[in-house]
Amino acid sequence: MSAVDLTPQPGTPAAGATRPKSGRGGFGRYLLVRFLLIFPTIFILVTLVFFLMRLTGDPITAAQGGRLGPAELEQLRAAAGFDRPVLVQYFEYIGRIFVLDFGTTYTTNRPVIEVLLTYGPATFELVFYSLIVAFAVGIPLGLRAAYHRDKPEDAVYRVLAIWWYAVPVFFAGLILKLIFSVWLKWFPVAGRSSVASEIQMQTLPNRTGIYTIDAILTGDPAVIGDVLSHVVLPAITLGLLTAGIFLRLVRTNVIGTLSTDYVDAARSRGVRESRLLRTHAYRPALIPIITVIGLQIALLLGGAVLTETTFEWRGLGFQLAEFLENRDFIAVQGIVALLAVIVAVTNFVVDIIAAFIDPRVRY
Amino acid sequence: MTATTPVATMAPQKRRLVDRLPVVHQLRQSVGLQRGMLVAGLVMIAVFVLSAAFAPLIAPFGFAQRSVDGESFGTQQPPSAEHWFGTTVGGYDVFSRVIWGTQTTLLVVVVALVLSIFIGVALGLYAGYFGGWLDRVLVVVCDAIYAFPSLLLAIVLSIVISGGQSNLWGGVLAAAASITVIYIPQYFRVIRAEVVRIKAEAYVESAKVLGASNSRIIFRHVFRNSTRTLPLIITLNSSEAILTLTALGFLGFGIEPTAAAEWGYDLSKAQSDVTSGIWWTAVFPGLAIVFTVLGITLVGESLNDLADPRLRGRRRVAQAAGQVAETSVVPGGTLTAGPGGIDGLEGGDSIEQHGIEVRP
Amino acid sequence: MSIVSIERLGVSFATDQGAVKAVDDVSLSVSPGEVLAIVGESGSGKTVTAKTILGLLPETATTSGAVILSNREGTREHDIISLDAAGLRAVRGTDVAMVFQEPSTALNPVFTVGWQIAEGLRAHGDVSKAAAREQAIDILRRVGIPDPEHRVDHYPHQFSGGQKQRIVIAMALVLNPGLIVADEPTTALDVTVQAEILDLLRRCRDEFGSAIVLITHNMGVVADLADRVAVMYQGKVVEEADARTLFSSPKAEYTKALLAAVPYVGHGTVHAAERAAARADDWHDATPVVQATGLEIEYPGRFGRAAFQAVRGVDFVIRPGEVLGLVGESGSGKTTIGRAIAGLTKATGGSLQVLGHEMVGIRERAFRPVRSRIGFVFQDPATSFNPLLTIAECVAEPLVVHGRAHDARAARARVDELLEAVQLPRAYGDRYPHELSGGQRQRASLARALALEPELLIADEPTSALDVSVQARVLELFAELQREFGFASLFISHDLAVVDLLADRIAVLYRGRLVEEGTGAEVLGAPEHPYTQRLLASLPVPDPEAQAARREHLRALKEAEH
Amino acid sequence: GCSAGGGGGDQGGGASTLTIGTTEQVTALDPAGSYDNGSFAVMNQVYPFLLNTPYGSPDVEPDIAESAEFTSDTDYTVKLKEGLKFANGNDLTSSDVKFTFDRQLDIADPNGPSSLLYNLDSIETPDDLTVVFHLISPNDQIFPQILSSPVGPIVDEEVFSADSLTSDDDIIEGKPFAGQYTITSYSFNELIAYQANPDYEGLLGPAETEKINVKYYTDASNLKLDVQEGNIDVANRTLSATDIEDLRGNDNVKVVDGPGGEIRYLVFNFNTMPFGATTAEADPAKALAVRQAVADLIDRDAISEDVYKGTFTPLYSYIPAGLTGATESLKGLYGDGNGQPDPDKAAERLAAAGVSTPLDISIQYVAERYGPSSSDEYAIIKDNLESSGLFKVNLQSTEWVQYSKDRVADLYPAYQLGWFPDYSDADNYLTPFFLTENFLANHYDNPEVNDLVLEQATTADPDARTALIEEIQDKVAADLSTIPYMQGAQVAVVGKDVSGAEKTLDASFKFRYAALSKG
Ligand SMILES: Nc1ncnc2c1ncn2[C@@H]1O[C@H](COP(=O)(O)OP(=O)(O)OP(=O)(O)O)[C@@H](O)[C@H]1O
Ligand SMILES: Nc1ncnc2c1ncn2[C@@H]1O[C@H](COP(=O)(O)OP(=O)(O)OP(=O)(O)O)[C@@H](O)[C@H]1O
Ligand SMILES: [Mg+2]
Ligand SMILES: [Mg+2]
Repeated sequence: MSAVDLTPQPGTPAAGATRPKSGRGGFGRYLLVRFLLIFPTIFILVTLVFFLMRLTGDPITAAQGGRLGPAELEQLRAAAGFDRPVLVQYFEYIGRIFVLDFGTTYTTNRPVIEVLLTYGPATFELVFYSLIVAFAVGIPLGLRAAYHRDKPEDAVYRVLAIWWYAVPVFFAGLILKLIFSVWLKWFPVAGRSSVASEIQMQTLPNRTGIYTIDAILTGDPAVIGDVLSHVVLPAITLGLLTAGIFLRLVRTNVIGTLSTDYVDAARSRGVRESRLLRTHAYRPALIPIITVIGLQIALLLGGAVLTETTFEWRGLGFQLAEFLENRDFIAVQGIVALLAVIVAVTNFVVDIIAAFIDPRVRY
Repeated sequence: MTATTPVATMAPQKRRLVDRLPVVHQLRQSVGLQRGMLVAGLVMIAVFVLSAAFAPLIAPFGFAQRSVDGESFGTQQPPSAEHWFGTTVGGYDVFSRVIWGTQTTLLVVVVALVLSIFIGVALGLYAGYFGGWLDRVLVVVCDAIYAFPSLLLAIVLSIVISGGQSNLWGGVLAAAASITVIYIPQYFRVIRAEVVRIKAEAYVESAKVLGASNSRIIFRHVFRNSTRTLPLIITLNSSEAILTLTALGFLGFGIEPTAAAEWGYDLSKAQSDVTSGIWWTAVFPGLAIVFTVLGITLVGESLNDLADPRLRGRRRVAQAAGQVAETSVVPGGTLTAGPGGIDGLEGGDSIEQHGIEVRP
Repeated sequence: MSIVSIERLGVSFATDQGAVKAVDDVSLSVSPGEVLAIVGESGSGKTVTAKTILGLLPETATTSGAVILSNREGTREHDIISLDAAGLRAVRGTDVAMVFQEPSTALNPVFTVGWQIAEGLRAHGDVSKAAAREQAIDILRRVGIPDPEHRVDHYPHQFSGGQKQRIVIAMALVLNPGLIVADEPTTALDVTVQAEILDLLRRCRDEFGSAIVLITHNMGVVADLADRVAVMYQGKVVEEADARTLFSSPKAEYTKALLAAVPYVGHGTVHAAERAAARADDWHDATPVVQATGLEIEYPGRFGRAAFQAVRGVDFVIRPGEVLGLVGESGSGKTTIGRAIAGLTKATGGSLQVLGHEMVGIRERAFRPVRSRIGFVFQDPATSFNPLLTIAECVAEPLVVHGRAHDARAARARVDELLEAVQLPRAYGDRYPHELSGGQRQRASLARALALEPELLIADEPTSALDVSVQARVLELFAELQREFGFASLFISHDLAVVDLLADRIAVLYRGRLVEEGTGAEVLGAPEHPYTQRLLASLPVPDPEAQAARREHLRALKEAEH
Repeated sequence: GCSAGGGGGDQGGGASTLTIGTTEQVTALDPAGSYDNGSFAVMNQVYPFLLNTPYGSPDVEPDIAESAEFTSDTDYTVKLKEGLKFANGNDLTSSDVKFTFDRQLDIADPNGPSSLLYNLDSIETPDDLTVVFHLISPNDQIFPQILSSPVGPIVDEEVFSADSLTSDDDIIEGKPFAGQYTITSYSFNELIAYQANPDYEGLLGPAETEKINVKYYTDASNLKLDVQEGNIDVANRTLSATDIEDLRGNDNVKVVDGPGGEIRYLVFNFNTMPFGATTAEADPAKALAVRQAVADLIDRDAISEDVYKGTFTPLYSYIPAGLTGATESLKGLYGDGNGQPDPDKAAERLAAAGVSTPLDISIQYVAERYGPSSSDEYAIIKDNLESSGLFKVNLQSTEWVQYSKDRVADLYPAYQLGWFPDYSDADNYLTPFFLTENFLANHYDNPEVNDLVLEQATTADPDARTALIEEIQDKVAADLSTIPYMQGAQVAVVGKDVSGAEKTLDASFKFRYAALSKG
């Protein structure tokens, strides 16, 4: 999870300081620079993780520490090459990264790429649906709160937003499960699909791992319904947390733009208040909002651990925690590298979206 | 009124004292609902801090106490006269642990904030002011850390820092330090951005023109002016620290229950209680978390709103004409302009005097 | 019949400091097709009065009195003050429209200008998209935007400042309202552009028949455009008169003072000649304090873009005790030169000698000792003071930095002297910058610049943020101090009249090049370069009759150019 | 109504399908690449074993073997049944058996169980049905047990790679199964669908239920809710004590208990414990008194009832009840002689040894490794020790990997460990612990015990061996290398209409899905 940044981070690309003001070519170049920045980001993260992980122990101790004596452990460690100097191991790893060989996990003996392909889609799907909830709830309520600022309605929304954010995810998830699964029996307790649907989807020749798509591929409405019903509670749990953040973000920024001269100018031309809010104030406010939302999405991808645990949603975050616990260096490094790519790419995409909203950048 | 009378020179200083106390000043400024929210938040924080300070007096039992006079409390006892909030699966008194939990939480928040502010601000000042390759490297590194899922970073760090140990200080330091590492980039970003902005301000340039040394410029001119956004971030990060601590507790990296009371730990231990109809072991620590985060966030949000003149609400003037003194005028041309006569008029940037400013 | 009539208007605001009364018992009226100018110093309530006409006051305002607004035909009347939201919306744009001061902030950056113009049309009736676009193109053409069919789809940032203001005016005109309220429509613009916008406004009245409420503090603009003038002071209208009458025989004390404070081009010539005469014979041979030869200054491009050359091959000298005035339009490189002399921006080519040091390629460390010999007065007095230090501490700063005093306390005696030298009571030293007025701050700024008794003072538009009357006081003070301390000075301004008052010689900068240099009499009396000529002609003089003549002259000049 | 959830139990063929939930995790399906309960649980269903434990007994008998016996001191000969086939149609011959164990030793994966083959020298296959294991040390009574342990699943040489681990996908594709079940659908740690293997003709008999689905959980409370709501039929390993207690009162489900092989014990480091060999005031007699005093004070009933609600039971010896040779050696020696704590006795002991009290002692436990209740467990132990006034306990918990490193680095004077057996024989609770070279590395060194442990492993006569095992327990109980105090029960929660769980919750500690049936 991350801080709720209501303030557009001045260091982020949308802030005027780092954004080229205008001029064709400048923007393309800027994007190129942003794109190239992905690589040092990955490199730094992987390096950081590499050394941090070596400080925390090794997978062999993690797995066998309760069964083997020190001598045997040492022997196994030597066999696995963990007794070599860390720098040697590091350069070896980096060397392999360069040829895009992310290695094989120690604990489950699966290629890291495969791990990413299995769990990435799960996280992606969860984040996707949560964002739908977050957007559907956060933005309209944020607009309403801005419009009714400092009225009781605004206060209600704001307290709600903070509340969503303050309740620990695992606790909120538990309560939702009790209400909607146990008492009302509307939704399943946890998991991504029922056993029957899972087995049916298993038979698909090329599974995507995104259950919604897989369910549609089976063409069985029961499976589709089943998969969707599994999405509801986790999406709401994670979605509301994010919605709280969006709500506050939209509110602050829209109130800001509502007091600008151009909104006053539009008002002086007789434009309706509701239209002022939805069009004249909202659109410009979107630029800083989008930037923070972009960061938020990136953080969601790696930060959904608690939701994933609570709802049996085996995604990257959960898996990463698991690998961490087992000190599976290779897997952790691989997943972190992927997350870094996702974060960097998201930021990159957000820049492009922001540019489309903000003509000052586009032209 | 002439400027040379003592009254005239005293007046601004008096206001200054109050102005300088960040929250008090904002409290005085606020009106209506905004004040209501700020006050509510402050009250909640006060309750939290007071509970922490007077935990030994408030809590009927120790946080690791399982029995009194050799008589065990019993586990998972429902709320009763002896145990207002019941007892936990470990046989502790829930009420006492909720109260003692404030101490742990406060400790973590304070340590985390102190560490991240010091380091983050120092780095931000340095990088923002001098720029250059170090700045670029720091920016990229901080962005990279930002991309790392913070909770997992906290886990790794808690392992590295305390060797996975969870006595009180080990646990507190691990949680705090891991939170620190996550927040340093944030403080860094914010301070750096402020510094970059302030560096271009005329008063810094004027100091440069005077030939002041870099360290003098940084400390005398840049530093204090670049900390305006801190109160807001501090509140945000306090909430985050609490939630991170909670999550660490949930994932098993919490603080050992006989070393300190910690809400997240209690809450995670109460998971299976809830599904078994034992609500009291989870609800109270859960509410304590929500209450505290709510309080801190309310204050943070209110400070944010109050700092921005556009977001700040003001008391309505009831009577339109007549009664109001004519303070509206700049006695422009005269050399002996009355004191305070032009407050807040020129340039529209009277926000300079407030604690923080956040431009949406 | 009047198109708007304001009766006993009072407006108060809720602020952090309590209630503030902005407008007190103001009554005014405007007839169809008339231009009413409202003048008065900053904060006197002009904008508030104007916004009341549109019912645009913020929620924190409370009003009393009445504002009766009629439509162009005079067929309906509304009291704006008591009108509900829907009613207000209906009259806004149709009966009255507004032109804002800063064209760049009055346009929504994320919508095309065509869309924004059409928005106003569509808010008041069923206009099809195509029809609205047609009308938008038409109005853009009529306010003089070239190639409107194409430009209608452009975004605000793709227009120049003057064009943006034309677009804002087009938006006001598109529904053909009976009244246009223009709040300082030209303050953000260069004089040359200002002249064009004033022309456009005049056409609005003549061709569209709109009445205009024009708010300004520039008496030249008033003289150029207004039929009638209302003078506001402290929230009240202190005088209302026909334009010519007002200029020829002002009645209110304040009006008189205001008119007297307005600088005229040519006033300084005599004074400069006196000073020149007083100089020693060998003065011309003294080593110049500043000497630029072929000076070039580049700003490095971002993200690998080409560097921007702000100053291209400029030559000038400033001799001891001499004031060089530097004028030119916005962005011509004036500030850049000033900063280069002070070592804030690197000079990248040619040569720049400052107090015997070559600035091209100089290192900060080598230059630092020289700094005590240079003073710098910044354009904006509000931002050039550290808001957390008292005035005394700020003024003591140079003394402390250069070891003349141990700390601010020790320097206090000298600070008090300095403050008194700039005619600020010493008690002001204990205040914080925001507790001073603009003029006071600018004086404190002077005191700080003079603290080390510099040989060279760079003043970058030191009065442009100030009101005319305050400006007059500061300029007077500057002149006095210059006489007393005898420093050489680079005085930067975009206002020819101001420079003329102070400078021994004037240099005109145009797009990074020095196009003309000479004494005030030479440059202003007989300008040679077409740009200087146009600049001079664009400057409206605060005298309606003279201004009418100058307007003709400017038109002739422009036609000659084409 | 809308509870499209979980189900499975009611879908897809009525009583012939059963859904099981578990929170265990699989690491790999390749027997050479995993050595953990979760993976072994799967292997037990699908791979054949030469020897296996029949329902209801801890002792091994031939499974897919016709016979298995020592043909000389160091030769253990196994004869396979005839006509064995893998589900993919490949023949299962002695060559597969040799391949299985050779590859274990060749690969020797750090995550694998190859260390269990410590006594295997080589394998000979005189014919298709005969396998001769040449052992290093003679008369190894443990070896038959080893063949039923995680290192024992027999794999198909045509599917598995000889020198590297085989991926799950290749295994699923290759169908090298010959246990009671085959896997028909596999998604890693989410769902495994089993289908009864009609060709299995081993010791355990055919499966009761045609199709079994196993759903993997990460969070025990979800498992609990699902079994309580009837979304799954069986919940096995590991529900929290609170959940189990709650479910005991639930009419929709039955809670089935069985003996468990899991034990919890407190280890003393003989070097660094108070008065240990490397401390400033080293004194073996005082150190022993300290250990004994601790043993006197631990209140096993309180832990069992308060913390585990009966899902763990008091353990008074090194070998858990249910295994051949288990005694209750500590019961008579410590406390009040009836398994209850006795502070006075502890005080006496310490006084007699001249230990001044209260004595500072540090105890470490590991946070999550042995379930979420460890902290409560140790809170009670701390309470027990401190309320006697004899000890001041500095209790700390440490994250597992660090813990594993620290404990063997002599950093912990006294610490918690748990043990889950590799095979259900008393030896597995003695050899690893009390030989001079043991995995605890706690510097316990009693040559007599060392010799006895080695001796029981090679004593062929069962009664003589049992006597030796009992003697070892008594001796160690006197030395107190460790203090065992808890024994886990196996608990499964099943739907009302599910039967068979009682049958498989036996001292083999293998949960066999084939025993379960519904309806
Ligand atoms: N929103 C507001 N809240 C509080 N006070 C305000 C507000 N708007 C204007 N005022 C006050 O009302 C008075 C008149 O302001 P107004 O903007 O009309 O001045 P002005 O004559 O237009 O000055 P300028 O020439 O600087 O634009 C000033 O004292 C100003 O501070
Ligand atoms: N830091 C900078 N980086 C790049 N370009 C700059 C920078 N500062 C100024 N410029 C450009 O250099 C040119 C000259 O700017 P300068 O500030 O000297 O103009 P000026 O004459 O002082 O204008 P004004 O009257 O508006 O103050 C302008 O085109 C400006 O955009
Ligand atoms: Mg104004
Ligand atoms: Mg300038």
